[in-house]
Amino acid sequence: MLWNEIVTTVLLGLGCVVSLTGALGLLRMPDFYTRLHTAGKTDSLGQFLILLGLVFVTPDLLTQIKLVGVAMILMIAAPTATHAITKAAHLNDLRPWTKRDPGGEP
Amino acid sequence: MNAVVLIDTLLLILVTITAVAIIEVRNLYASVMLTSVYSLLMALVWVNMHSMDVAFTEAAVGGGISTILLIGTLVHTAREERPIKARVHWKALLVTAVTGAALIYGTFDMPRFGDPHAPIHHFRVPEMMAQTVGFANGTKGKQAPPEGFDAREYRSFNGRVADIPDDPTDTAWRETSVLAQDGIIVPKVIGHAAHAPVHDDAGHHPHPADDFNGHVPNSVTSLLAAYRGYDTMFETTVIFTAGISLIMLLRRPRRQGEAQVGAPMVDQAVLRVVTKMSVPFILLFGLYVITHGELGPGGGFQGGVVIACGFILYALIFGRAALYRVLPPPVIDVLTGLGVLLYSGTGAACLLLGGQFLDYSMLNRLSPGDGESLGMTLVEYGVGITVSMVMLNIFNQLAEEQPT
Amino acid sequence: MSWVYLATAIALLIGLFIILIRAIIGPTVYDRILATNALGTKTILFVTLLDYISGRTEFIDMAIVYALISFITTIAILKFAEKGRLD
Amino acid sequence: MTHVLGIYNYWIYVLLMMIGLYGVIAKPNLIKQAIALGLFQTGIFLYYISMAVIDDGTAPVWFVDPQDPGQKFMGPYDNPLPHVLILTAIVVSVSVLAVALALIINIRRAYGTIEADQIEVMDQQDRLAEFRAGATLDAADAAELAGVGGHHD
Repeated sequence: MLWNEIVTTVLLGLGCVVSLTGALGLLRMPDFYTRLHTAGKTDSLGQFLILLGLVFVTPDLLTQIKLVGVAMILMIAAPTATHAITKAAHLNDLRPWTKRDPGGEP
Repeated sequence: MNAVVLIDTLLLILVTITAVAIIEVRNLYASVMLTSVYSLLMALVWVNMHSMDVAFTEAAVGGGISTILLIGTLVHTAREERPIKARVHWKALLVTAVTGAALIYGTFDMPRFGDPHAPIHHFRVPEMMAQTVGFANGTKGKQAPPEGFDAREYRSFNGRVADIPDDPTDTAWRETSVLAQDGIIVPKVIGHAAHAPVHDDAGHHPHPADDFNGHVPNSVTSLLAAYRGYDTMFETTVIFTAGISLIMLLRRPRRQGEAQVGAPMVDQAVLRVVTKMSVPFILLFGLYVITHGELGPGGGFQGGVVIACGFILYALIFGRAALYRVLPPPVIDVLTGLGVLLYSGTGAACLLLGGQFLDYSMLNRLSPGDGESLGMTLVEYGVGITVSMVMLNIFNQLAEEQPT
Repeated sequence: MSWVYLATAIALLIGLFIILIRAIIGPTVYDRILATNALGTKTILFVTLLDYISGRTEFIDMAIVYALISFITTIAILKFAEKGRLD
Repeated sequence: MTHVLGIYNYWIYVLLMMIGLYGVIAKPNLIKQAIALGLFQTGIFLYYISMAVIDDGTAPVWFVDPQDPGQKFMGPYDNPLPHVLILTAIVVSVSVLAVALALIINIRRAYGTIEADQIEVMDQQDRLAEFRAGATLDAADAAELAGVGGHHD
């Protein structure tokens, strides 16, 4: 393996771990806000790691630029969407889950 | 087992689960959301099967426009399905089981997935793939093939070179060509573009027997705009008609002085800024998709839907009144018709220049390939304008306050 | 090198499956919206990886369309949840 | 195993079509029916695109190697014809969906509900009332209403 393939393998592996962690958190966490916490953060990091990993094995410049473009769009769009979801949930009086008040979900 | 089959198998399981959930979820809002998920998954299946243009369309149409339209309907109807007593409708289950069993019995005669001997891979399309345009990087038009190119080699899927005569007028072999080894009848065809003259003596561009009349790198676009040009034109007309029907069904005359009501989301600073940043980019990207359609995946349908999505995003955040300031409804109506006119006008121009209807090579006598490229671009723009404006119109009608 | 892409794709598929469960069962509407959004992101990565698996890296445009469409859909769904209307 | 995977796609297409068909028959909600019709269509799309696949094939767009741009890749391409058919079918399906949704909105405006069985009952009751009020009916309506009236009585 060439050096760039090793870098790609490591980055893709890391991205997979991060993405899977986020997915698992989305399933296992007790209420909406904690799920948001895992999903929102890992989405951004995971996609960035995987797309960055792919840049190293791409031969031509145009595709590399497009990959970075996708990463940029996702970096802007995903947190915006997450923010908007949180705001909507908060405005609609969705109570956060606590140990004292486990019935956080309406 | 190759990668395509492996991923296909796993993805289709997800698709089926989603489909069952869509039908069985009581909450219509959740059902609509799952429809969007379903479209994205289905688009993944298309990408995996190397059907880039279909994936493009499915993502833009199914994931984007359909979901927005369904939500627009939910605004005027109910969010919840009425609870029914029996969860399982036994009669329907019986009907579907019988029909499904009959269809599955039929699948046992299908060629296996990806079989190179399947009839579909031996009729007409190999001929198209062997046409000789686009050899030099970035150039279009009919050109001489490079040294050593043999159009027949491509067609011999298993390394067997068929015995095709060099004379393109000799077609007697077509009836008799049988690959006796496998007992498979292979209609062998000839790469006539390598042989046929670009012009005859009178300056006409002759149509060989099986000319696909489309020689751009993306064979899907050349099939769409040239080989099936009439069909695509009337498909555009179908969309145009759908737009007209929506206007007739839902538009009501606006009384004088009636205020535009709406619920813009401009109070959300993050959304407002991101939308202002991204809408010009989305529109530009839509134009890129339309223009790039003959070189890569994309085209009028996809680009038009992307442009419509850009305007819809603007309307979602800044309100429909703001959209009407940018694109007043009369302008949308006129542009809807203009797209169809551009398509059929391109065809009529070919007719006036001495060719057949939609024979794009007439648009540039000196270089028919460039003429085809120009014609396809014009046609794609026609489709794109109509599709984007009809989608926008449908959105406007659905979003409008309905009298109850 | 293609086995790396394939392994990543399979891992993403497992992720897709887990998120899909949340999208189906999710008790509140916002859970479903969140899961739909996360599914969109995973889908974009998956498309990119599929391009690399098949060796046709010039089709990255697909991923851009997915990103834009998924964002717009999320905003539309959200607007309905928040305002109850679309304009 | 190879044989099963060979026609697996066709089984799934049947499954998706039947899920859609079940939805159209079993669910009285009109929006659900429109969505189920979409599922049915997707099953057919899957059937077509599955046929286009060829072993070790690639997307039917000319592949130009960036390292060697003069040479065109001549390996097997997937069949582009089903892709074209389905591409236009998807766009037509969204037109159909849009018109269906407009009709559903109008139905809701007229009846106040979008459940097919309730609409049917309301229709029958309306016409029964007209019949009892002595409205003139044509033969077909009268025959149908006689059946309905008998059923209710």
